[in-house]
Parts: sequence; C-alpha cells; structure tokens
Amino acid sequence: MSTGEGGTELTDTTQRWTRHVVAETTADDLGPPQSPRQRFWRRFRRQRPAVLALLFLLLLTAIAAFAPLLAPADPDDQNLRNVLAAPGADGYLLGTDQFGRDMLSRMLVASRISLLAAVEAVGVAVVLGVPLGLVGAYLGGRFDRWVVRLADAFMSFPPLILAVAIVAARGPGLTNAMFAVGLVTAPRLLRLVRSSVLSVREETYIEAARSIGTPAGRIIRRHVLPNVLSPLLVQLSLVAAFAMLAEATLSFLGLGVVPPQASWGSMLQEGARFVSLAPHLVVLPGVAIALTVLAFNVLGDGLRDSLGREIRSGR
Amino acid sequence: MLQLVVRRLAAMVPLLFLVSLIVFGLVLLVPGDPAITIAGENATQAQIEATRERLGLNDSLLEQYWRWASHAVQGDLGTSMFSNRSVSGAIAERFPATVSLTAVAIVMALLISVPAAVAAATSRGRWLDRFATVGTSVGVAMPNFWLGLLLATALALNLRLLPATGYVPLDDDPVAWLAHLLLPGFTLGLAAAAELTRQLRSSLIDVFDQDYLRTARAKGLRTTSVIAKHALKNAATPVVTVLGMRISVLLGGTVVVEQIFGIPGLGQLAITAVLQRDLPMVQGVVVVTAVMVMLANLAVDLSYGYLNPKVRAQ
Amino acid sequence: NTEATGSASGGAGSTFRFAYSVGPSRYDPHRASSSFDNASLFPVYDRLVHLTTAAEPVPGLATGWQYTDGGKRLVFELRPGVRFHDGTPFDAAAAKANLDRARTLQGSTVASELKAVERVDVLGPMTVSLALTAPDSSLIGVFSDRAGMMVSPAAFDDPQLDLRPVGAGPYQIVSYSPNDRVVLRRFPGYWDPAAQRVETMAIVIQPDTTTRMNALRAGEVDAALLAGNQVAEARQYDLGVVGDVTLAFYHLQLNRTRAEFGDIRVRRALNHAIDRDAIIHGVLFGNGKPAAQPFPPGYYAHDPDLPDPYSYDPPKARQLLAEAGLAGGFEFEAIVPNTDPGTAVAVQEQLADIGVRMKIREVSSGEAADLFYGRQQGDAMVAPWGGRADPIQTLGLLYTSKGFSNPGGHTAPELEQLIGQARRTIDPAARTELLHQIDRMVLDQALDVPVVFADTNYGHAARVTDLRSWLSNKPEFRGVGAAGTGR
Amino acid sequence: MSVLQVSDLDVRFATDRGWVTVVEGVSFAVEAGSTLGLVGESGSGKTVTSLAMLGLLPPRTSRVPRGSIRLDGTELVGMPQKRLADIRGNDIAMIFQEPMSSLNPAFTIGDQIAETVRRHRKVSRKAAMERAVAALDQVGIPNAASRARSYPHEFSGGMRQRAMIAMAICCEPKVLVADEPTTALDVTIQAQMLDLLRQMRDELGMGMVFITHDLGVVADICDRVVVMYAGQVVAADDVDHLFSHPPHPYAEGLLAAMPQVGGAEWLATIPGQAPTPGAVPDGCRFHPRCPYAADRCAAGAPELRLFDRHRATRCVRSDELLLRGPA
Amino acid sequence: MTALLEVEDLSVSFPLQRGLFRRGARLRAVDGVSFEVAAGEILGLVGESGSGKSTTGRALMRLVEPDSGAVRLRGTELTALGGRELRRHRRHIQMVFQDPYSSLDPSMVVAESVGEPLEVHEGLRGKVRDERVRDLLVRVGLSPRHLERYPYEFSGGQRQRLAIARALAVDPDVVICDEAVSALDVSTQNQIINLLEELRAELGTSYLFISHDLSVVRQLAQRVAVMYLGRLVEEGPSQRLYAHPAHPYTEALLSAVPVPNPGVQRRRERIVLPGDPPDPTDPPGGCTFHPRCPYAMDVCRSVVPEPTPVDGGGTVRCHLHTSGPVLAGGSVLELRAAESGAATDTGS
Ligand SMILES: Nc1ncnc2c1ncn2[C@@H]1O[C@H](COP(=O)(O)OP(=O)(O)OP(=O)(O)O)[C@@H](O)[C@H]1O
Ligand SMILES: Nc1ncnc2c1ncn2[C@@H]1O[C@H](COP(=O)(O)OP(=O)(O)OP(=O)(O)O)[C@@H](O)[C@H]1O
Ligand SMILES: [Mg+2]
Ligand SMILES: [Mg+2]
Repeated sequence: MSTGEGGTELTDTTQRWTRHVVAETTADDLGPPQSPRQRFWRRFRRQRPAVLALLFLLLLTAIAAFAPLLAPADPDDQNLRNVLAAPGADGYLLGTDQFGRDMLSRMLVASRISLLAAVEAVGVAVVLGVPLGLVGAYLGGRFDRWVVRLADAFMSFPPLILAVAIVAARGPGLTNAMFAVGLVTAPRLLRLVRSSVLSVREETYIEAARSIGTPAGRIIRRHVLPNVLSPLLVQLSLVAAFAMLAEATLSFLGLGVVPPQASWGSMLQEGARFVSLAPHLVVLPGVAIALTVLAFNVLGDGLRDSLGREIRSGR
Repeated sequence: MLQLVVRRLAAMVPLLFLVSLIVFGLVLLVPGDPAITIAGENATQAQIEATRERLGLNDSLLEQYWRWASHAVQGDLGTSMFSNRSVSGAIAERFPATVSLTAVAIVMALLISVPAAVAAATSRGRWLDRFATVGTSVGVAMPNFWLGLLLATALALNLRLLPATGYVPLDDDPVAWLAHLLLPGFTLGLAAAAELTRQLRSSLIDVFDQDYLRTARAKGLRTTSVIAKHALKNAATPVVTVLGMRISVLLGGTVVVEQIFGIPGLGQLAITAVLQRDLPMVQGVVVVTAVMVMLANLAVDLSYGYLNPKVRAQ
Repeated sequence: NTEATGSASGGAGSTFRFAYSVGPSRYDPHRASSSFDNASLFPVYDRLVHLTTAAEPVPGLATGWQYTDGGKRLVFELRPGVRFHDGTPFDAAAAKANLDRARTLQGSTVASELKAVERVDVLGPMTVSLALTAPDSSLIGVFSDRAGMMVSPAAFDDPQLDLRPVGAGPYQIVSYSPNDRVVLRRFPGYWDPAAQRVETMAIVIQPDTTTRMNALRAGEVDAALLAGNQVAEARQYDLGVVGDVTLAFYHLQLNRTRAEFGDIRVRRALNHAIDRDAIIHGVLFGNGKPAAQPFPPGYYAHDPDLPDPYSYDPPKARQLLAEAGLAGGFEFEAIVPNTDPGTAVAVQEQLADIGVRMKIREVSSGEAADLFYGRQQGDAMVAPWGGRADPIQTLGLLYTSKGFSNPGGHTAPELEQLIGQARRTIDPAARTELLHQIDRMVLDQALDVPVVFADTNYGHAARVTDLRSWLSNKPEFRGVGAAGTGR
Repeated sequence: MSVLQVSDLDVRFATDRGWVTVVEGVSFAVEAGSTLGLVGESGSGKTVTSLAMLGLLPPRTSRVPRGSIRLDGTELVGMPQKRLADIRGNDIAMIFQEPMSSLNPAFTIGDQIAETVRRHRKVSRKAAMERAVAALDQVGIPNAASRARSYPHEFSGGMRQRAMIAMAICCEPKVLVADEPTTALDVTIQAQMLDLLRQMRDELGMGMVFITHDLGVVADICDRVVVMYAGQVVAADDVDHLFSHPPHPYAEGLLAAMPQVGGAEWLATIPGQAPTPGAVPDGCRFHPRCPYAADRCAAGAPELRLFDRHRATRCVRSDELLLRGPA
Repeated sequence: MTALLEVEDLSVSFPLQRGLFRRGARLRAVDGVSFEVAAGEILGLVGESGSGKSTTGRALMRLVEPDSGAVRLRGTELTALGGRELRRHRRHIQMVFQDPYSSLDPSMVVAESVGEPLEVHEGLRGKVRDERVRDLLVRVGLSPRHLERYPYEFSGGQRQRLAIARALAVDPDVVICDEAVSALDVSTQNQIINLLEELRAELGTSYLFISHDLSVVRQLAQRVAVMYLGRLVEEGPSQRLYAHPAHPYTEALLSAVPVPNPGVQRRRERIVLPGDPPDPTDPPGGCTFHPRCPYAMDVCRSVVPEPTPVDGGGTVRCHLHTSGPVLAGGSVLELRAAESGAATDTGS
C-alpha cells in the first residue's frame, strides 16, 4: 500500500486505523457457492403449498403419460345398458357416464387432452408473445409501437368472446380452440414480457453492459432474457391455468374437443345434462379442473415468491 | 382532466381501426359459405347464388370491409344473415342485460374482495389470511360455469331462494332485476372477487410498508382511519388496473353465465350467432364488446387521476 | 302418454309460457328457413291445411280441397269470415296473393316446394285454384307447413314483418325479441275459439336443455321441451310429461358415392351393426323407438307389416363386410352437429365393434347441412332428419338422384320411378300403398342407416292441460289450457 | 429535567432464525430544548430505537421484553396502542428520512397536516386547516394558504421535508424524533433544514432526538451524542467532548473516517463489517474490528460505564486508552 | 499534462412529453459543458441533485446522445462514431455506477460479469478469461476464489469493487465513476476511495469522479468542476477551488457542508441559500443561479455569464468577475470579508 507520502502527514489516529487490518470476507466465508437455481430450490422447498402443487402436477403429467396403461378399462367402451352408474357400483370405482363408459378410465385419459390443451395454448402464446415482446421492448421504435398497438387491439376483445368467434370461424376442435386461447393470451404475455423488459432495461446492469460495448443482441440474450425469465415463468403457470379453464369453457359451449376424445371440460359439458341424475359426471371433472388450475396458480405464486428479486442487502 | 379524456379518446382511434380490421378478418377465417345456410334447407343452387349476390359476398374484400366499416362508424353494424334484423338493434336490445350482469358482478366482486383483502392484509400470516389466500386460489380455479350449475341447482332449484333463469329489466322491477342477477352475478364475479382480493391484499401489504403509512401512524391516527383513508386509496391503483383487465374477462364470461341462467344478453347472442353462423352478428357483438372494454379502460385510466393526483397533473 | 288432458278455464289473465330450444329464424313464414320455426309461427299464422297430432291433413283455413284435371289442378274452398290481425279480410284474393308471394318472393325458402304450381287463379270469393305443371300429391302436406301460412297482404311489404308478424292465427304478437322471447295475446276474432284457451302465451327461447329444465322446475315457465334424460327427472319433481315419437329420426346418413358405401353389403352390415335398443335405453333413456323405415310407426307412410330385416347382429355385419372384401374394416368421416352428438358417439362405438372406424367431425348445427349436402364434404352424417310435412318430400330429398339431401345422388332407378309415381298419385289410399312399397325398397337397398325415432318430450306444470305431442315434431299449442297464472 | 428518558431498552424481532435481539440495553435521556444525536453505522439500531419511542414497532413481529421509555414521566412501554396513539403526534412526533415517500401522495399537504390537528385537538375542520396553514407558514413555506392545497408531488424535496416538520410540530410536541431528516437532501437544502429544526426546537422548547450518519451534522446541531454499535449504546457524551476525546474506540474510528479539511490523501477506514443481529461476536461486540483490542475484550461483555450523568462508554480499556478526535 | 479527454460545449436535452399540445419542449439537462481530463488525472464533478452530472457522464459514454458538442478521447472524436466503431472505442472509456446493488446482473456469476468486457472486446472465453478475471479480483482487493459467486453474495463495498474490476478489465484510458461511493457507509466509502487512488497511481488511469459530496471529491480529485442546473459554473484545481471559491454557488456549497468539528462548525459563518434549485424544465434566464444568489445584480438576470479565468487556475462563469464589484478572478470570499466588515447581515 502506498501511504500518503506525497501528501500531508497522516495523523496518529488515521495511521492507527489504516494500519489495522482485518481479514476481508473471502470466498470461503461465504459458504459453498449457490447458483440461482440452487437458491431457488432452497426457497421453493420451503413453500409447502407450492411443492404440493408441483408434485400434483408432476403426478398428473405422469398419469397423463401413462393413462392408457393405468386405465382399468377401455375408456371408449360403452355399456349402454349400464349408464350413469354411481361411483362404486358394479365395480366401477368412479361409476359410469351417460354411455356406460368407465368414468375412472375416462378421467385418466381426459387428463391427457386437458394438459395437452394447456400446453398447446401456452405454446402458441409463447411463440407469438415472447419474441415480439422481448425484442420490441428492448429496441423500441416504430416496430414496437405497432406491436403494442396490435396487442392492445387484441386485448380489447373479451378473451372468451374472441375465442368463441375464432372457433366459430375456424370450426370447433381442440386445435382451433387452443389456437384461439393462445391467440387471446399472447398479447397479455407480450405485455408482461414487455413490461419486465422495460423495467430490466432500466436496470443499471444493462446500462453497464451497454457501456462496456456489448452488442444489443448479446445484451438481450445474456442480460435481458435471463432476468425476465422468472416473471415469465410465473406468468406461464398462470397462462396454463387460464388455458385449462378456457378449454373447459369452450368445450362446455360445445366448441372444444371432438368426441370420442374427451377432456375434462368436454366431460363436464356432456355431464352437465345429467347433473341431477348423476352428479358425479359433473363433480369429478369439475374437481379435477379446479384442482389442476389451483395447482398451476399455487405453483405460480410459489415461483413468484421463490424467484423474487434479491432483497437489497449485502448478505 | 378534460385534456386527458380527449387524449385518451384520440388514442382509441387507431386502436378501433385495428379492432375493426381484426373483426373483419374473422370473415376470412370462415371456411364455409354462409349463403348456403341462409338460403335455407331446400335451397337450389340458383337461390344460393342469388343470396350471395344479395349479401354482397361476391364483392372484393376491400369493398366489403369499406362497406362494413363505414356503416359501423355510423352505428350500423349490418343486418343479421339469419334473422334479417339490424345487428345494432339486436345488440342494443341485449345490451342492458349484459351491462347489468357485469355491473352486478363487479359490485359483488368489490363487496367481497375489499373486506376480505383488508382482513387478510391486516392479519397477515395468521389463519384468517391463510383462509383468505386459500379461498381466493379456489375462487380463481373454479370454472365459473361449473359453479353456476351447482349454485343454480342448490340455491334456485332446491332451496328456491332465488330465480333460476331469466332477466327482468331494471325499470320494470328493480327488486326482481336484482333477484335475477344475484346468482349469475355471483357466479360471474367470484373469480374476479378472488383475483381482486389477491391483488388488493398484496397491494395493501405493499402500502402498509410505505413510509407514509408510518407517518400516518406517527401522527397518532387510529388504525381504522389509517387503513380506510390512507391505505385503501393508495392500494386502489393496482386494484383498479386489475379490475380494468378483469372487465374484459367478465364480459367474456357472460357467454357462459348467460347461457346457464337464461339471460338474454350479448353473450347468449354471441353464442346463438356462432351456432347459426350469423357472421354480421358475431362481428357486431365482438366489436361492441371490444368498445365496451376500451371504454372501461378509459374509465380506469381516468380513475387513476382521482386515486393518484400525480397522474392528474400530467 | 301422448296427451295431457283435463279442462281449464281460459279466463282473462291465464298465461302459458313455453320454453323452446330455438327461436324463429325470421317471422316471415315464406322466408323462414328452419323447421324449428314453426312452433313460433303457428300461433301467429294460420294456414290452409292443418295436421292432426298424427300428422294427417285436416281442414284449416281451407275448409276443403280437391284435385281435378287428373291431378293437374288443385282447388281450395276457403273458410269464410276470417280476418287477419290487422283487420284485413281473408279471401281468395288474399290467398292468391300469399301463394304467389310464396312462389316468387326473392329469398323465398318455400318456392322449391311449390315448383309444381304454375299459376294461381281466383275462382270465386272463397275459392282458389292452383294450376299445376304435373300432379303433385305432396302439396296438401306442403300447405300444412310454412308454404301454406297466410300473411296479411297489407303487411307484405312491411320491412318490420320479421319482428311484427301479422297473420290470421289464434294469437297476435305483443312483443318479440329474437332469440329471447315471443309474447302473444289472444286474437279476439279467431274462427276457432277452442284453440285459444289461454289469454297470453309466451315462447321463451333457452338453447340449453338444463337451463330449460331449471326454468321449468323453478316455475319460470309452464312447459318446456325436454331431453330424453330429463323425463324421469321431470316426473320426479311432479311435473307432467307428454311425449311420443315424431317424424324426426336419427340416422347415419351415407353419401353412397363415397367411402365403401356404394356396396350394398357394406350398407347392410352397418345396419346390422347398430344396437338400436341399446341406444334407446342408454342414450334416450327409453324415450324412443328403433328406426328401420324412414317413417315412424303410427304415421300413414309407415308400413306396419314390413318386418325389420336388420336385427342387431354384429357377426352377420362382420360377415357381410368380409364378403365385401373389407374384413379389416374401413374408416370414414362423419359430420356431426355439435348440439347433440350422443347418438353419434354411440354409433361410433358400435361400428368400432365390427372394425369400422367412424371419425367424428363436429360442426355447428347450422353448418352441418351446408357441409354435407351443399359442399358434399364428409362421407356420412349422423344427425336427426327433421321430417317433412309430406312423406313424398322426405323421400324425394333423401333418396332421389336430384334430392338436395342426397349428396352424391346415388339412387335406384326403380325407386326413383316409384317416388315419382307416388307424387302423381292423388288418391290417398293408393298413395299410401305406393309409399309402403317405397319403404320396402329403401329398406331392401339399405339406402340409409336409420337409428332411432327419438321421442319429443314436453314437460309441463300440473296446471297446464291439453298440451299434446305432435307427430310432425312441430308443436302447436291449439287448445292448451293453463289454470291460474303461474308464478 | 429530562423530557424523555429511555432506560435499558431491549427490542427483539421475529426473523427466520427465531427471535433476535436487535437493540439491547439502550439508555439515554433527552432534555427539553436540546438535541441528542444518535449516530452509528447502518443497521446499528437507530431507527428501531426511535420507532420504539413512538410505539411504532410492528406489533406481531417485534417485542420489547425489557426497559422503559418515559415521556415527561409517563411510561410508554406496555401502554395500550389506543393510548399510545393519543400521545403520538401530540406529545411526541417524528420525521423521517425520505420526504418523498413519507407524505401520502393521494392527499393534499394541508389535508394531511389538518388531519393531525383534528386527531388531537377538538377543533372544526376549518380551524384545523387554519392551523395547518399557520404551521406551513411557520416552517417557511411561502404562500402557505395556497400551497396547503398542493399535493406532495408538487413540492420539491426541501419543501416536503418542511411540510413534514410542519406536520410534526403542529400539535407542539414535547419531543421531536428526527430520523436522518437531511440524508436525502442536497447540502444546501440540508443547511436550511438544520437551521429550521434548530429554530423550531428553540421556539417550542422541544427535546429533539436527531439520528444521522453524518458527524458534520452532529457537530452542527447536537448538544449531546449517543453512539450505537450493533444494537448497543457504546458511547455517550456531549458533543464537544466526544469530538475531542472520543470515549470509545468505535467513536474514534467514526471520527477518523470523516474526510478532514486539508486531510490526508489516505483515508481512515474501520476495517471489516458490522455484525448482523443474531450473529454478534462474544465479548465486546466491536473487538474484532478494534485496533485496540486486547484479549480480555473477547472475554466478557462489557457494561456501559457511566462517568457522569452525560458521559458513558462500553469499553473496558477506556481508562488506559488515550483516544483522540479531530477537534 | 496534455488532455486525454476533451469535452467541448456538450449539450444534452430530453424531450418533455406533457399534454397534447405542448409537445416539443425539451429539458436541457446539460448545457454547453466543456472540460478536459489529463492522463492520470482525477477530475471531480460536483453539483446538487439534478444538476446534470450523470447526464454528462452518460453523454461521454454515448449512453445518451448529445445534442451538440464534441467529446474527444486521445483526439478521436467519439461523438462522430457509430455502431460497431463506437462499440470498439467503448473499451477506452468505462464506467462505474452509483448503485452497487443493481449494476451487476443478478443472474451472472462474477466470472461472467467481470469478464464480459474481455469476451466482447478481446474474445476471451473459458479458462483464459477466468484467469484474467482472477487477476482483476486480486487487483481490487477481492479473493480470486470469488469467481463462481453471484452478486447477491457480496456486500455493497465488495460489489463496488467488482464493478471497478469490470471497468478496468480492458485497460481503459478513462473511468467515469458516477456517485460510485454515495450508497456506501463512510468507512466503506473510504475503502473504495483508497482503492481508486491506489489504482490511479498504479495504472495511470484517468477518472471523472462524479459526486454530490464535496468532501469526498476533495479527497480524490486534483481538479474539480462544479455544475449547477446543467451548466458548469466553476472549474479549477481542487486546492484553489476549496480554499478560494470564485463562484457564489461554490462558496455556498462549501459553506453548507457541515464541518465535523463542533467548535468550528458552530463558530463558522454559513451561507444558507434561500429557496430550492429551480425547475430544470423552466430555468431562469441569464445566470441560472441568480434567484438564489446573495450577490445577484441586474445583469445576472438577463445575460448568461461567459467563462473567465480565475487566479490560481481554472475558470468561473459569474458576472461578479466582469462587472459589478469586479472580482476579476479572485475568490468570492473576499467579497464576503469586505461586506461583513460593513454590515454583518448576509448569512441566513
Ligand atoms: N421489522 C424488522 N424485522 C426484523 N429485523 C429488523 C426489522 N427492522 C429492523 N431490523 C433489523 O434491526 C437492525 C437495526 O435496524 P435499524 O433500521 O434500526 O438500523 P439503523 O441504525 O436505523 O440503520 P440505517 O442507518 O441504515 O437507517 C438491522 O439489522 C435490521 O436488519
Ligand atoms: N432519461 C431522462 N429523461 C428525461 N429527463 C432526464 C433523464 N435523465 C435525466 N433527466 C433530467 O435531467 C436532469 C439532470 O439529471 P442528472 O441525472 O444528470 O442529474 P445528476 O446531477 O446526476 O443528479 P443526481 O445527483 O440526482 O444523480 C434532471 O432534471 C433529470 O430529471
Ligand atoms: Mg435507520
Ligand atoms: Mg446522478
């Protein structure tokens, strides 16, 4: 250390304080390194509802994947002479539906479509919403303005009404329905990505990157994207929840999946006509939808809380 | 303030143009030929062709758009392909029911969410809060048509507490109006109530951490007035934003709720029109609901001015 | 269970509210396009010919009719003293004006039914005569439907006709909001007061069956169209139910020029593969009858002596397929309207049993006919055939080479010739005999795969009397009574 | 006679790691008409102590297990919130660091001041507003009557802080607690604010607790100083004596780190970092960073030793050390 | 000393969007600022909040586009460069920001953050890069084993060291420190200041040290420039400027900083400037300081003062030096001394 030889003489006190050296924190004092992912897990694990939700969704995915193996009967096999059997009757654990099909098997197989619907809608929304939002918001300019206007225009439509209209135009069916749901969700996602990007763009570390001379493309990839990922993830979980509900609603209106394919929504729709004769036809898929949507929401909350920005404190 | 309104309205113009393009674009998505449907069950090829001609379906797209848009601007949304009535007239007729339903839903959502959020936020982390959190999650997750079915069965049919179907105009009989809208309003509003509760709770908690709330307490104000005056007004801004976004979801939800409760509103009109492939009607409903959403957003924007004087200044 | 009987006073203030699934497409009968419209049209518009509940023609605004000229002229005697709701008298001139309007109006949906009419002549104040290009026995039936409805000539050019219809029916319009409700009031000068036992009537439109049931249960309507599964439920809540088969039947309608349907063995196999009783039991909750012929039992066009050759017999079906070289089955696409896919789903599963894979393409109900008939898409369609006022119409549309509802135009020459002959045969007994022959031939050729005649059921509150089931499937509320005013 | 007497105050907070003592054994007294400075590094417990004096600690996550706070003879610890609320803003008032965020953006300045008056004085709405305008005038806001109708965002930082002061003095409290009231302000505005606070203190004869990081400000406005470290009072002294003869090594370190007029090129620093609550070292909490530390410093926790009514230290070696301040 | 960085007549403005009909108005954040930084020199830039210090710094980096003026680094006109060229030149001029908590990307480990300039400018990757980053860490007083750590694991002072390491990674000629120590505790502040001084001595890097804290600037800077409302009001060697301020604003600013010595501070005569800094969107005419200036004259209200040389080095923009009492390069303190002799009421 070069002392102030050239300058004024140090006072005694100053000398005493400057010469006293205490070991600075070193890497070893910090404990083992933790990547954001590890930290995220550590925090996430503490959120019991979110963990439960995640487990539920994983289980559901597994069920959906292996539904044909798990189903005790052929889900399409009708027994028109034993329709609307109550749960437990005649060896049907969850009863039968209006065609005498095994409800358990159908619930299992329907989980596939329901999840697939959510995945499709989320996929469409992501493809349409994320790149435009990311690049538009970072670069700004006329392109961005028109993207935003278009998104606003789409957002002016009540999502369900627009979806119904699109399905009306394209015809019912899962793909059309989920395309519609994705399309109505995309602007919302785009908005979210944009606002995250806009706030990340104002962060000093972006300015720092620019000051270094980092090209815009690299800034978007290396700095912006990773930092908008967490709000995006949270939002995706909510979009999935919305898509599930939207699929159910469209199916309920007869605009969703086509028989004999079944989703919980379409089961609910078909069952609704038998609500007083066989409540289980309505209760089972309804509960399944509600639980899954709930799980997505709770997971989203958990993600939000675990991914939350660092509290501004040293350590 | 006036300037703000003018500016907002001006900003709506390009938006309306895009909206009209999208709505018109819906026609392009249609695979079928509406003329066949309209010409009737026993129509001949010539009749179908005549129908096409009559409906102007043989003109160029640009011409068709221009015809549609220029009329739409004057409040004429065309004629129903199916029933030959004016789309604007049909919508005007359905409008009050849907607005009533949405309004009742919003009011119910607020009546539920404000006390619930205040209770949850003030008892943060305790059982009341947990209860509210779980409640809101469930509320958001519940498919509203499902809820509607269950409610209609339980409250209207079994207990006979409220009417199960139908709508009575407000000026005919305000009590019956409300009675008919309570169940569907609740069905429609529950998800909104849940989401508003969530949002209000978290923004209240944010506000509780604000310095000015500490100031209010440091002045010796009682907790009730700290919450009712200082916290709620400030916490309202994000809530109003959510409410604004919710309005479009609510309007969409009428599609199902009106169906279940037999309310002759825009949602039902939309569904019927869709099933009848009555495109002018579909277009009309979509445009009108989009304009309603825009106006709702305008109202939301203006309310920011009240809630946050800073906005008013700009 | 065909009739709710009893007597009720039709005093002032008595009301009858009926919940139906769809509203009229429009209130101009000559432009209205759907057979569901009739329920709403009937109270307002009277028509030349009425139908009995068994769908047999009886006098209406025409007190009698007669074919002359070897069937090339049809003469109607009109009912005297009838007035339209606007006071315009109904006479031969008015009838001619209406008939001409129906034939020539731009956008007329009934003109094709009146193709045979060449000219309408007024023979006397109460007599009109129709000059025909060829004998057409279906006209009587046709005039019992929208083509025979009389609109007040004063209202012909009223642009508001679709909202404020003016007819000569037992009820006149009070208010109409499309797809919501029609409110009607008793028309004082109606010629048949027995048809007007309630003071006011409302037709409430509720597309959703559960909602209709809820409205009925909650007392918000007095009667409602029910789905089969709701019959038991309605009884459970002490509601009356009337219901019976109608002309409507579900069929797996084939485009016989597509897929493997040109082969009669395949068509027979399909017929053998359908377990009609199971469908009636499971899908219709017992409320229906198996269909083999295109007309229901109890209708004069139905041949009661004709045995059903297509018993449920999957092995036979498989064998027939094998004979046709299709032991491995085949696949086809069926268009299905999304309003009520239940039968289609059951059919799909039963066909799967014999290795035939039916892919369902669900479309909105408005689109189904357009796609299958108009643009000839899809190999088949599973949908209800709505029935027509005259059996010849049904046969002509479904089974002749030019029939609009026979995509592909496949037919059998003898069959076509027989249908033509029946059309020209005026004598009812001879005509019925020909119709029976046609039934036999349709069955033998397995031109169609009829599935079931589903009952049409109406639930009603106890205070409602004389609500009847109509074989035509177009409910009329003539003579319906309602004690008190309901809730 | 002290208008405010804090003795042996502990404050604990509920954290992830259980209840943690954040303030421990804090004692000091404030005389009417004089200013007590509270200094210490970030996180040393200054704000917590001041919040405790107003009963503003978060109710469920904090606890005052020990100690007493007497305001003009009235014990505040353990007083029910309802009665505390009557005292807050009336007998003891507080102003905060961020004038930006301490005022409610949704209400006018006048409204917010008048609200305080109405809460504690039985006066009409109109009279309260008049009092508010008078208070704004008193703190040097020009055109007070019309400015009272402004919203906080229409005020500059300095004016906001003036408004905060007006709000604090409008009921003529006996004690004013100022938590870093000038840290967020520019130096020229800070100078205005210090003059104003001094003036108000003298006019109203208030006792003032002034919390700051800036020893320059301490030198300017304080009569006596209490130095806090890691939740404890480590030194107390009157201001002149503290600057010339710091009673505790930490106080000396703080003083040495101040940039001096014509000072050296090389700046003194206090090495290491302050401990976080719940992880304080054994013995003297400062000893790991202290250049004077001896073995016994690590042994037992030192007591706060009083030299006289005003002077105290928590250093076991204070007698043997000759500590020097800049003054 | 030859000038390494020359700034000439730099002006930056931001668009103000207010109301539907008042578009086009602009806020002049920086207005005709000129100064030079010599090699190995630290120039302090001080001024109150909103005076345009940060904007000046950002304009030098071309993080905001200047309206006019020139910035020359070793004679290269930076303001004329574009795109790729500009990015290449950015390595010569680097920046350290105020907030240590947000200037490091929370999703990147130290090796990536600090190594980013190396990747961008020298294409270094992997082990080679890490090696260089290790050296840098050691140079700024951190453990070389911190490589795989995330920013949140560090204290504020340590993060600021990381930011400095990043700025130094590609051996820049000039480092702009924008309030680089303002967010830190005094003691930590001192550590960073010591570090910067050390690095300057070692590497000969020049610094533009932006701060609102006069005492901090005095510690570090050889020369100091004072900004008020977007304009440079005074500039000169720090010895001279602190001892003999030539501008009334500099005088007031110095006087407002409390001296950490109760005896001195209490006795000291202080100038408390009345009022607030003016609204930058609507600056007063003439000398922008005149509404608060204790010596304001008529000319100050209308005429913008030109730079005048000051005795002992530097320039000042004040009419007192050209008209009125004519200080002509002397210190304003003289004026006060003269005045307090006559009437003793100039203070608060
Ligand atoms: N609500 C709380 N819950 C838990 N810990 C808290 C809470 N409030 C403060 N603390 C802790 O108490 C300690 C003292 O905080 P305090 O705010 O009093 O410090 P300070 O001296 O005012 O610091 P500064 O100068 O930064 O304002 C800190 O370590 C802080 O983390
Ligand atoms: N991006 C921007 N858009 C509009 N105005 C801006 C922008 N950046 C700065 N300003 C304005 O320019 C003026 C100068 O700001 P600048 O940040 O340069 O001041 P500063 O001296 O750095 O202040 P501080 O000490 O608060 O950091 C201020 O009035 C500020 O409001
Ligand atoms: Mg503090
Ligand atoms: Mg700045």
